[in-house]
Amino acid sequence: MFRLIKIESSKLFYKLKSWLGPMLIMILVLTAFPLSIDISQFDLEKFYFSIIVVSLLMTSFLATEGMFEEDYEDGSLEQEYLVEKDFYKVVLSKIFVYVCFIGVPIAFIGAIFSFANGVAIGNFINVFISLSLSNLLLFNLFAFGNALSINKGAMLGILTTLPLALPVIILLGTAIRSIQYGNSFLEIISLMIGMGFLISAIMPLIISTTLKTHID
Amino acid sequence: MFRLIKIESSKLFYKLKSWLGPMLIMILVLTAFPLSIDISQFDLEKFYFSIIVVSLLMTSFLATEGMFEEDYEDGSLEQEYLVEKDFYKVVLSKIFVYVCFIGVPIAFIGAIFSFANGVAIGNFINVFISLSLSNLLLFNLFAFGNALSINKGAMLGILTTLPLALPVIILLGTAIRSIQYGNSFLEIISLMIGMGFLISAIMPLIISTTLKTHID
Amino acid sequence: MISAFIHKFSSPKSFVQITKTLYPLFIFTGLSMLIIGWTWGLLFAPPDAVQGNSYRIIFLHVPAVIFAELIYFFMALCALMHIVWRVKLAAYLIKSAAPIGAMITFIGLFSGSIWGIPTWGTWWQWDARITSTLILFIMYLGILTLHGSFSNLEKSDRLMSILVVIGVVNIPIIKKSVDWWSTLHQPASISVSGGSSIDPSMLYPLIISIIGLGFTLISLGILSSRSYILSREKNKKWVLKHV
Amino acid sequence: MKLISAQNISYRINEKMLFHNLSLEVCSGEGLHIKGRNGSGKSTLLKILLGITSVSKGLIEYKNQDLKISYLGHKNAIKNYLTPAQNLQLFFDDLSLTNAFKWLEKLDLYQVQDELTANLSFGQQKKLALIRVLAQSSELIVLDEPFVGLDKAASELLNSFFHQKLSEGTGLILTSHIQPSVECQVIELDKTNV
Amino acid sequence: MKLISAQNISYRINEKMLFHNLSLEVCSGEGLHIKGRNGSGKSTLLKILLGITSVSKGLIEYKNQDLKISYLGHKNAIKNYLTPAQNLQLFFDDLSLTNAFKWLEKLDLYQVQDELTANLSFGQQKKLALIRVLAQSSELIVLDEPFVGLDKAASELLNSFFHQKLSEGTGLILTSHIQPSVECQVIELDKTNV
Ligand code: HEM
Ligand SMILES: Nc1ncnc2c1ncn2[C@@H]1O[C@H](COP(=O)(O)OP(=O)(O)OP(=O)(O)O)[C@@H](O)[C@H]1O
Ligand SMILES: Nc1ncnc2c1ncn2[C@@H]1O[C@H](COP(=O)(O)OP(=O)(O)OP(=O)(O)O)[C@@H](O)[C@H]1O
Ligand SMILES: [Mg+2]
Ligand SMILES: [Mg+2]
Repeated sequence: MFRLIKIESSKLFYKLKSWLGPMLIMILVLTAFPLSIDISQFDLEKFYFSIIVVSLLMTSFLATEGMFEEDYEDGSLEQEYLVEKDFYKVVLSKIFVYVCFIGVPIAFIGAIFSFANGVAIGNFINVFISLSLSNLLLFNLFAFGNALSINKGAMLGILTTLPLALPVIILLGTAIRSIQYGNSFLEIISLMIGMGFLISAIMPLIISTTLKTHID
Repeated sequence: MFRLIKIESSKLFYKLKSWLGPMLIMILVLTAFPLSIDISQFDLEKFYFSIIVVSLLMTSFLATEGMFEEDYEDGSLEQEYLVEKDFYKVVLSKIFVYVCFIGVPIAFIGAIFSFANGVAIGNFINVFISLSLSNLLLFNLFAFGNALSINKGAMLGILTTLPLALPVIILLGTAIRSIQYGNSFLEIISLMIGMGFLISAIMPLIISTTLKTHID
Repeated sequence: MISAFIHKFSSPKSFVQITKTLYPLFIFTGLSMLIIGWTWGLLFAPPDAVQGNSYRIIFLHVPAVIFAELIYFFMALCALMHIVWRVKLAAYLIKSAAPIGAMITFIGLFSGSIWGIPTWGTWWQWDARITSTLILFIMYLGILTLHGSFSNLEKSDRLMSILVVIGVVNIPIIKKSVDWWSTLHQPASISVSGGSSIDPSMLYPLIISIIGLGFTLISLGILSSRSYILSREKNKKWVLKHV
Repeated sequence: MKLISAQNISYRINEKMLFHNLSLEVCSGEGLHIKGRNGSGKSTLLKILLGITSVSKGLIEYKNQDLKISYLGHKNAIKNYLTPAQNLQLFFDDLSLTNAFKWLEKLDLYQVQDELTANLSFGQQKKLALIRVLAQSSELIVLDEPFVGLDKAASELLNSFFHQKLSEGTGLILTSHIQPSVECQVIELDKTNV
Repeated sequence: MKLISAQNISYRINEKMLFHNLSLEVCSGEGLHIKGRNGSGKSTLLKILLGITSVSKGLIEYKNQDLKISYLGHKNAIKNYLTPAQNLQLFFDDLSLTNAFKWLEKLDLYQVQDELTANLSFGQQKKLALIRVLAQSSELIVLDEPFVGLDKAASELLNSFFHQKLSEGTGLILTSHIQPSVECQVIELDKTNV
């Protein structure tokens, strides 16, 4: 497991495009938004969060693009299978690395920006945590989509996993509103943590079955 | 030229993921946005457009991902060079096809959604045109970024082209505000058309030089 | 042990034989109950106090959306069977149930939209239940298109099952969305545990049409799965004998 | 000692039968050369023997469950945005890394070890990929057309590697349109076709 | 008739000299076989002759500016998300398409023409890529290791294709670690190395 995490993180590290791209685009969007519309500070406060939500959704989609594709195409996946006899750990560590090195930084950028724009409702930690958790959920989901449509012709991964992102978005929206109005945040965050655990345990299983089917 | 357009469009057609993905994510975001926040209809009207702008930015980034990479990696680029002795036409037709089959539909989706949500400021055609034009600009820009960082390690493409997207966004923002308040729309749209022509002529030249350098 | 049992009773061959005898019974029950339920509901049930006659679309809308979910649920069960025990028949059933599910979901969406015009004043709202029903519809479409993108049929059977299982999270969302978010849509008006908030004169025809639609859909499913099985197993000896 | 054996295996893809009732057996110190036309199912057979692809019918048995197999298929399984040295660091743990670097030298890749792998020549990339097999200690070596793109020196090196491994008691299964210089059992896949 | 000639070309990449003062000449009906170790610069030389890569020093001359060259490198330049038939439609215009399909049949790919190319075997993919060269009428054929992965039948077909083309007056330049059966001038790249 440690070996896999090391491998995955060094692969990711050298693919600057994969991790820097999503972060840069997150920054760009959060910068561009106030520029693109002519609004007073008061209004911005109210809506900045939904922009963050939307950017989160897109950057996590972007970040997971080609997550398994490369390993599938160059044959590394088969090699890993021979060593591990299973993809569960491979998938788990890959998602872990991606969430740690892309997902969490993006959430951090989101939180920072919201504060820099004076949208300092609730406290920083709460915002950061809920963004990170929804990134965890989204990464798992989109990783599955990517695994499904490992070959270029297949759209089905996107077609079917994108809609499933809606509940996550709705949840995040609720969490943010609860931060905003200060009610039942703990409840929602524990729901998200629960879902996070559940999905992080189950999704890799499903993804690994999918990958196995693909190399079969 | 016609041959190239035919080739590019049939390649794109079979890569469902590349063209359906951006559209679906556009739809998803525009759907998710009203769900993710708890807003009254009045406020939505004011902000829906900026969501459209942001989604436009991201989907065009997504759509141009790997635009030239595939052809470079599988050797098609070299073959095209042997036939054409130059990449100008290749690049031009590729961008044309991408704008027509991804950019314009996305703009259309954006326009439709803004109207379906009752954000019917100005008329449909104006909104659609300004969205399409900014997509044209963005696609050219991001295509350049993609050509620059054709090999995975390179971040340079993103670093240099993402900031260039900001002016486009600001321009689009101005266009939309002018639609909204009914002033000087023609002026801005003709500015955009002018820029569109200029960029569509010059960018492919720059991109083809970049590609030539890569296969050298 | 279990898997041996399952495999014995899930051979495509015995499925085709058993359903052949059951089919007339199902189609007869289904159609006759549908006719009874709909004529009762549309012609004889009293008009609603608030909505007048427009409420009568309930006899189409509610059965349709209920089966939109149930069919998906059924597919998810099949998918589990296929993943765990590699039951081939299960994959065939999913494949042939999907178009029916898509159709009935579409009817549900469509009838709901039509109903929305007089009652909500709009045919579409991005509210949670409606959106999640739309997602269900998209899932059906995704499952339908799946076979197109893989040339290896067994592979795509397995991927399809995985996909179906994942999508099942959508079902509780549809079901519970009216409770979780305050929305336009009606909360549950029929409940098994009693305390239905609907008048018996409307409830009975509704229940009859629900059951009727159920049997009709089952017989449709039998038809489509039989032809699908025959086409997939066309090189087997028993099929040649059968045809 | 039997390392791997297959009994009456068949493989069908959609309705196409690739091979039917094939049986084979590889003992330690023995080589097996799988021959056949393009598309006759050699690579598929290898993947079946490795347990990656599952057979339609038949049985595969291994000496024991965790038989150490090293494999290289048509795909190189190297990352071309890394350098050869970095690639080796991905493949190997610290123990076998020194051995791997020795092979890098033997295969004449030492002076390009810090180049991007994408810039290496076709044969150099193949050689790099082969190190994964060459520098690993395993009981069974499975190779899919290992000679493709190699020059004379490298082919000879590979052949002598086979000799040595076979004499050490390692099993060897390979497919190739080029005859290896070691003695092997031969299976012709076309013959078993229906 | 001279199709292509190179005079005293040198190629240096970073500070590494790949070849130095190399001269060659291919006339119509003549073959040229470029040999050399892995990484000696064969593929690079081909790309230089094609005009894709530019030389550091020296001069390349063509019979005329629009000499028709067909080329296949190490990379197949096929789209693996399309079927073979669709790939051919991309390569060829309607006129030469029938000829291309004839080659599809000759190369035993006819029954897989509607499979996804990604599912084809390594050799089948190579054969499909070769059709690009085989079915095109050109004055000069440039091939980089065309025999890689091909079975006996396909290699023989390719060799007889070379024979025929040479007798028709087409020029041929190829690199290969496998000896083609046609008579060729030979250039050894290692010798010219410094
Ligand atoms: C496109 C619009 C609509 C969609 C997608 C939709 C969807 C659904 C769904 C998914 C159910 C779930 C039934 C269940 O399993 O509990 C349902 C039930 C129901 N719908 Fe709709 N609906 C729509 C519009 C409407 C409208 C306009 C009305 C009437 C004002 C309506 C009235 C009802 C009623 C009365 C039920 C039964 C509730 C129950 O007993 O649980 N629907 N609908
Ligand atoms: N999904 C699929 N659908 C149909 N046929 C398939 C599929 N996948 C593989 N095949 C066929 O199965 C065969 C697999 O061949 P395989 O790769 O094992 O050949 P090979 O003997 O290794 O050939 P080569 O010498 O070219 O490497 C090919 O004929 C291919 O067309
Ligand atoms: N960007 C680069 N930086 C440094 N060296 C490079 C670069 N690009 C190519 N090379 C070197 O130039 C040589 C190019 O070899 P080329 O591909 O022409 O070899 P080849 O003779 O075709 O070998 P093979 O038989 O393996 O195909 C290699 O040694 C490679 O390491
Ligand atoms: Mg093979
Ligand atoms: Mg070469």
